[in-house]
Amino acid sequence: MSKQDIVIRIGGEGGEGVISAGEILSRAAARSQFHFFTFRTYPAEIKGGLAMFQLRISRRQVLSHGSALDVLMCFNQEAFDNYWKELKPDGIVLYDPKYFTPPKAFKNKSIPLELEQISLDSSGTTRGKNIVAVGAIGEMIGIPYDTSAKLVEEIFLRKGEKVVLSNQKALKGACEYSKKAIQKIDLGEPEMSQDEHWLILSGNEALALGAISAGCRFCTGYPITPASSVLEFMARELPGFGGTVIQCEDEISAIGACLGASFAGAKAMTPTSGPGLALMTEMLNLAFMSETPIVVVDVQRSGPSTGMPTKTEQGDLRYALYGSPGECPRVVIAPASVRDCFFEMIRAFNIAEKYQVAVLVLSDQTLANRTTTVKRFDLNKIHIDNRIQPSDEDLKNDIYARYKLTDTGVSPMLIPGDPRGAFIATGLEHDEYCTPGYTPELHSTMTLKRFKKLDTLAADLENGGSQNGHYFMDIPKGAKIGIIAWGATFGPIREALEMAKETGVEIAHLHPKVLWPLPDKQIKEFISSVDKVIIPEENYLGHLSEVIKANYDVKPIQINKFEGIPFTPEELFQNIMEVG
Amino acid sequence: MSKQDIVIRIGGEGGEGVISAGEILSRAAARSQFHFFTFRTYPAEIKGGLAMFQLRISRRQVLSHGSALDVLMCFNQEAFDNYWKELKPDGIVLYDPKYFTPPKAFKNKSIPLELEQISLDSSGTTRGKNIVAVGAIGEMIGIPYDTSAKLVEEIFLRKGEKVVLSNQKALKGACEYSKKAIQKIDLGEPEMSQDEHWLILSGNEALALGAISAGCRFCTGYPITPASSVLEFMARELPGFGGTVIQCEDEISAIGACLGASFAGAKAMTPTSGPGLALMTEMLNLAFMSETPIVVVDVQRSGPSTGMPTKTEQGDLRYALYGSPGECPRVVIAPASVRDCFFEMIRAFNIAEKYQVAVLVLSDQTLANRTTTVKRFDLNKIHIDNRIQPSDEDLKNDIYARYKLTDTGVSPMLIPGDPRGAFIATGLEHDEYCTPGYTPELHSTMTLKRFKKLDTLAADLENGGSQNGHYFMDIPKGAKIGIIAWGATFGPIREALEMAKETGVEIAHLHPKVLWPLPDKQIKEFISSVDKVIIPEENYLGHLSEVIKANYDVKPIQINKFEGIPFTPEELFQNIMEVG
Amino acid sequence: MAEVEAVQAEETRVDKRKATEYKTDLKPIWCPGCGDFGALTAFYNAFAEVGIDTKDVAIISGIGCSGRFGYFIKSYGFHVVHGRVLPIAMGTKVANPDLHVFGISGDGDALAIGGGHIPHMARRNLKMVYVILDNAIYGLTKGQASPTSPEVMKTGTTPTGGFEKPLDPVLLMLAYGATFVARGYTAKYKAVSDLIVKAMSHNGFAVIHAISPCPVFNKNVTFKSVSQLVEDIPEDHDITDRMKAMELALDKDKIHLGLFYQIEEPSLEDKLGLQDRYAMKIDSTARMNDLLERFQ
Amino acid sequence: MAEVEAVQAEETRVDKRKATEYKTDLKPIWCPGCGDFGALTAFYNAFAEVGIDTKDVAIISGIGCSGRFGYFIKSYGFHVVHGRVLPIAMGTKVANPDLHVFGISGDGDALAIGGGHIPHMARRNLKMVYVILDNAIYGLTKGQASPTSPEVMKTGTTPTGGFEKPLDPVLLMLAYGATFVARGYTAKYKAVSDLIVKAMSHNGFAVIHAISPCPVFNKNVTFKSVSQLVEDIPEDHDITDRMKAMELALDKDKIHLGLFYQIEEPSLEDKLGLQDRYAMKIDSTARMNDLLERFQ
Ligand SMILES: Cc1ncc(C[n+]2csc(CCOP(=O)(O)OP(=O)(O)O)c2C)c(N)n1
Ligand SMILES: Cc1ncc(C[n+]2csc(CCOP(=O)(O)OP(=O)(O)O)c2C)c(N)n1
Ligand code: SF4
Ligand code: SF4
Ligand SMILES: [Mg+2]
Ligand SMILES: [Mg+2]
Repeated sequence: MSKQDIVIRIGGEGGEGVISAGEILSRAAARSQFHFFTFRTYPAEIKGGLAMFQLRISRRQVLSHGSALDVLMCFNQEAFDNYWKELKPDGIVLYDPKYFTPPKAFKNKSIPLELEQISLDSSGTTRGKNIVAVGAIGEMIGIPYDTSAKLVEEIFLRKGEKVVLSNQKALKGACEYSKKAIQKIDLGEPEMSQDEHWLILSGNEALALGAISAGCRFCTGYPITPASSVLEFMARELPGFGGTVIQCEDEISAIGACLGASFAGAKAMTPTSGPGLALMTEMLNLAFMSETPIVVVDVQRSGPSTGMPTKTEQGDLRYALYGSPGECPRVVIAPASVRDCFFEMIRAFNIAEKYQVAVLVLSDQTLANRTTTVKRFDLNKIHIDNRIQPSDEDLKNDIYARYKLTDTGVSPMLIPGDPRGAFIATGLEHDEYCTPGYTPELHSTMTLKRFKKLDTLAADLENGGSQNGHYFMDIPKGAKIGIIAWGATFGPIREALEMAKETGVEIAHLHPKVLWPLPDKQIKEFISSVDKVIIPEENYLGHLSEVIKANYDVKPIQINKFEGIPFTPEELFQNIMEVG
Repeated sequence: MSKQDIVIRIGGEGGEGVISAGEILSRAAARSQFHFFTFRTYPAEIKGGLAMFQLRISRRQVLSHGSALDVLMCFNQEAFDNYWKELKPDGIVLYDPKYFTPPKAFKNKSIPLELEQISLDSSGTTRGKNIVAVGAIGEMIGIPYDTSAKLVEEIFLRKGEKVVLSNQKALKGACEYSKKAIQKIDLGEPEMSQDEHWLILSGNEALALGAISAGCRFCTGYPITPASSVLEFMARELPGFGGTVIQCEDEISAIGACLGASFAGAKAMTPTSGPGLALMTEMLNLAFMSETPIVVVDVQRSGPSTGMPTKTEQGDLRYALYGSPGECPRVVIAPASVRDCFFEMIRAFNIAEKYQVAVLVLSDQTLANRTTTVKRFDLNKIHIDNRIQPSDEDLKNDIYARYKLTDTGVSPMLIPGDPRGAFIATGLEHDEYCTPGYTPELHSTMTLKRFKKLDTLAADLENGGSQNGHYFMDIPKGAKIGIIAWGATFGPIREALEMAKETGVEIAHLHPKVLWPLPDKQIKEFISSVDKVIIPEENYLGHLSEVIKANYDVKPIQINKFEGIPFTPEELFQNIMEVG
Repeated sequence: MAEVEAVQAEETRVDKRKATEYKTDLKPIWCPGCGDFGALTAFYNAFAEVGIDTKDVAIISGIGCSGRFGYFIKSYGFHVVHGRVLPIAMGTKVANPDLHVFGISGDGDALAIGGGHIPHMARRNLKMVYVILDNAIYGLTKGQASPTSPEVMKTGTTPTGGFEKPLDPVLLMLAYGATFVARGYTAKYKAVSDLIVKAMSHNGFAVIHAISPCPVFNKNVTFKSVSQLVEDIPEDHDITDRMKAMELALDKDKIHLGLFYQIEEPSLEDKLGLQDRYAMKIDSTARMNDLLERFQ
Repeated sequence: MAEVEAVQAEETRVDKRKATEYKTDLKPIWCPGCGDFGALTAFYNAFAEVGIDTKDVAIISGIGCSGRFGYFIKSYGFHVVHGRVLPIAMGTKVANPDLHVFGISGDGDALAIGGGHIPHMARRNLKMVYVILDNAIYGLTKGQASPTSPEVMKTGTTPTGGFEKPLDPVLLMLAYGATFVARGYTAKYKAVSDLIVKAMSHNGFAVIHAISPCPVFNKNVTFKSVSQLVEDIPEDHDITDRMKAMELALDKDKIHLGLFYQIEEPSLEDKLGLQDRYAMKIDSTARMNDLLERFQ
């Protein structure tokens, strides 16, 4: 059988090796010149509960975790019960007859794969159960045994030679069995050349790497799913770059410490998720009022309140844009892909530092945890902005105007320790020299100054002041329908539009990455070039829809999914064709 | 001279008796069958700095503090320097020559009033300085000496007979002097009948009285300007009604305690302002998710961050409507007058309890501190809603569905201690029986349930389910321009539209008091009946404008004032005529 | 000796109801071997011994593995947000003083994000029982350092070991002026149960620091390591001696178990006169009319 | 005796700079007679004695009358939001360890809304000086009860007297494990100045609880009432004896002034190796390229 790509899902009890099987399989695939894209859900409980790892593999680069399943590997009955409905008509089930066998009435092809038995037979222990899954599926899609065996060696080496060998034996056994029992699927020839460099990254890893590359040297946080792994990554790696990471007593302290560090001259960030972000509200206001640069990463999860910590949602956009008592805009950026996570973090720091504002980066649970192949970043091409410091001219007469009124709204910012002056940053209304003041004139002057910075930023973005596109826009000829969307729905949308194209329908697509300030010119152009605008979002209310309606003359059609799981391309395609 | 109304401003050093003079004068006026309306600004510093009390007095009910000044009483030079520009062409200045004398070039009529000297001459001490101001101005506008003298007695009685007498002497001296030196102003005959009952209330007092009347029996808070006086009022009065008030360690604790109390069956509220509200963000989400009724009062002040604590701003509306990570609407109510503060608090509790939601009540610094004459409330006409409790039917089979799916979205709510059942309120996603659950179906079902309540509320409001109007609407014949506005700008707008009417221009006015859910039908009707919509707001961004644009097909013209002080009717009139 | 007595007490103890009566149908979702099971058993037993009515119990629990507690006990409850057990418990109890209110927090919930509330609850001396289930780790978020983690411990956020001295909850409670301060160990759930029973009859804020190891994420603080360090508080300890209690808490060699400190002081309910206040028959409308007079 | 010595010390003390050099042009906005004036003078004097360069000072202050501190001292500063002095001070110091970082809070700022941060700062032992200006009232919001208000005190929010026991900041700091704990009284500003000087040379988290009466809103805790209760810590007090320090703090009859406790422990900077870390010459691009290898 030959296919463009293949969607494999492994399901079973959390802790049974489902996730590790998926991870090994995906790395083996990448080393065999496949592209891949993963999607996983963790059980919400501490131990146990259903865990699932989905892996889409192709020779081309894939942008989503796919729609229906080609292969469903069930470690147990629960996995089958929950997932069989998502199989393609020609999708197959692999199952371990020791644990369960699909019912007679089940029509799809089902192939027994005795995970424990094969492991036992070939390696003398049942512990290689998940490796058997790796071997059998790998063989089926053409991952060479040697590649997987090498990987197994790397992974298990720290557990000793014996464990490596035993696992390799299980792998071998699985390959042999697969050859006999499971039909191969031909995915075609590699497009990825051997000497291209591809990274395997999750969204959270890319965010952290981006932050470090942007010059972030101070990171604090309070653990929270699904953002903890950013903090943990930084804790491992930042000290090596001369930076510091501290787990704080709560999120208020975490963002406070970042403001302090930024005041002292460091580039600082804190990763969190909804409940933690809620606690940062007052400090985000202080950042704006005191004009202290800071980057806050919000890995969105399903809310409100504690909600569903391990599920996804695009539910924090309204908060990001408007969530502050008093008038205090935030710059909001939403990466659309794992690759974006890296580059948008750099943009976030550049903007924060250059305009002395708080930047909120909105990722989400799926983007955070998915892994995919990403072309290796060329670090030499990265442009870094730093905050402007006062010139000696600015400091003559021995008075330094920290909040100097300028054409751009941005005032030169001295760094404590600099002998040329001193100042007191403040959250009170103040004049250019930091002195608190409450006259009508002063408040309106300073309000205008603070908002001026946002205008300057919008203009700079417009004029290409930033290294790479702050939006994605594609208006194919003849497109009557246009999609506007944000964040991690990018991939599924691109693939849904491919499907539409295959049925002969061209659809335009605008995907702002900087969500505030919005790419005003492009949105106007986009809206006027299509008849209908559709805004699909993974939330109930339609946050982006609301923003677009408030700012532009259009009545978008909303497609909303609020189930805690992401859109599939197929489902989006169906929905778009229906409403479009 | 005869006038419809008169605007008097007293200015001087904070602590010098400026505020107390104004307060005594206004009470004396009310007892003399005058209506009045006050406006005050406090110095931002702890002691000292410029304080100002403005008093508008009339025989008719007045809705704002007025525009230009008829009388400016200066206790010192600073008051003159800051305020003389606001005098009417025929406005007069009263000044104490001991402290300063207006410059020769100053054209308005200036009358010396030797505050300290008159006090000394008539009472033997200079301490009656502020009473002299009361007497002189009172005489000028026709407040009988006896009325003021009686009031002085009541106020100073607890300081002893001697103090009363001495102050009455100062008062007498001032009246005598005024008769000779200051021209009387005739404000016409009383419209207020002797047996009508009028209260003198500030917005914060009315809020507290409304809360108690609504059945609030638990109130917590953390002091913050300009909301502290609500908490302090409750601390004094609530115990007498069998309720409890606790000052908490912070605003998180304050709102948390309210949620606990509400869970336990009490009607609970917490008053705060911007910085405190920011800290309540996470708990507001918990209220929504766990469906726990609560009322939060936000007395808005000028932000962002610590900003200008003693100044006003309509700057928290965006936060109130959208300020929550995750999808978690809040019901938002903004009283438009002191009288509204009372009735809208009752509405707030009724809605909170009936729909089991968080209700945010947005007042502001001017509304909080202004005092005015308010027709006495008829307590017998107040309608109170309580939360629905499960019937025995609901509890049969020994299982109680706390989050039961119903047509209205509202589920009967058992009160802990009730022997008929038990439940665990939760901030996690859950099924009808409170059990945590994370399936796509469950999350979408429960999301719809929670939002359903808002729809039910909107429909109930529409159908007059509430006792008094949740909006004010006036569409005079021939009106081409319509004003939509919210909160404390109501009075100045009404008076500005009076002015417009006098010039022959009829202008429509819609003033929703419940801001979420919006009065949908009325807004549509209003928009379609005028050519132009103008939205004046005391903020920079135009919060209501944004909401209206996002939800309706109209492009309002914005009038924004962001100076920390409220609109005057005159200024609004000018602005409206300009843009209209 | 002490042990023999405990066993005897156990035997002579008359449980007013069956422990199983307090079990809900929900199976605890904790990992096998989790220390929190012991705490749960202790609660069932304590409730049975007191014979408390489920309707009179309100359990306020925070976020964490420990925070799931409420779902497994038949009672009223509120599963709140991270770190806010105490404010919500306060509101619950003040609004309805007839309830027996229990707060359950993890070490992170109580001492990190929630740490600011404890001193104030201690000052108020509200009658309630607060149990801190201390596994010296963040369990639910899969293993980061907590305020009670040993300084050297390597965790997700301290990959090369920590750099903050641990806090001792018992010492803190004593400094805050809590009127009932005890420590238990969930492996010894009978003793924990006894402490809960005692705490329930205390007229004020009763805190039980319950060591409750997490075998999954904490490899430093384990049942084995803790068992070697615990020791019952000497029988002759004067529980009204605050300095002595602090000394025991500061003991570097041993983890003392039992009741460190208990004194009688008026509870918040007493101080506010809540029982009288709520018993008052008030004609609110008449009273409000009187109040309005003052504004005329 | 002690006093004589103090005077002598005063006389022989050589100030490296003039106190007035640290004054800004802004006139303090405090009420006449406010205790905070004494604290300000103490700071000017301490800075002069140490001869510190204004550029090396960062003053992080909270919201309250006391929070205005920073505007009156020539230095870098951050006037932050209510209760968050310590987190922001931590960030400032860690990011720039060369700065001398001072935190200034009122009693409400420190112990009510900000109370959750203190134990953790103590655990970290970051080198900084934290001064709590305690007037036992909320000054800026015009007179509500604070965590240190005497229980009986009538305030705006406790019209018939309070119902919460006051906290003792010194006892708390000792329980938290702070490595330098002192108490001053701003009426005795010279002693406060000496404590500041000492605190500045302490390698860790140094806390000074400074009693600083508010003559306007606090009629219970006044210069008069405090002056009658204060007493210097006995000279023979062993400042490394934590139990003894706690005993002094718990003394009901006297308010002890001076250094209660000081021990040497590695500071956060030491533990994180910050000086070394920041001194490293790192080729970030090369290092990032290495790191990326791991993801191939
Ligand atoms: C405001 C907020 N921040 C962070 C989290 C994520 N979170 C959930 S549980 C937890 C800590 C768990 O540790 P602990 O309180 O010790 O409980 P345990 O799981 O160990 O019983 C954290 C940080 C959250 N739910 N809310
Ligand atoms: C989040 C928040 N809540 C409340 C306030 C209002 N507020 C300003 S100062 C203050 C307390 C002042 O007391 P304290 O900290 O003791 O300082 P003092 O004025 O007595 O020096 C409060 C509650 C605020 N600014 N921010
Ligand atoms: S992770 Fe640890 S604390 Fe949580 S349930 Fe498992 S064993 Fe218990
Ligand atoms: S109110 Fe009190 S603390 Fe504040 S400045 Fe005045 S005297 Fe000082
Ligand atoms: Mg824990
Ligand atoms: Mg204070």
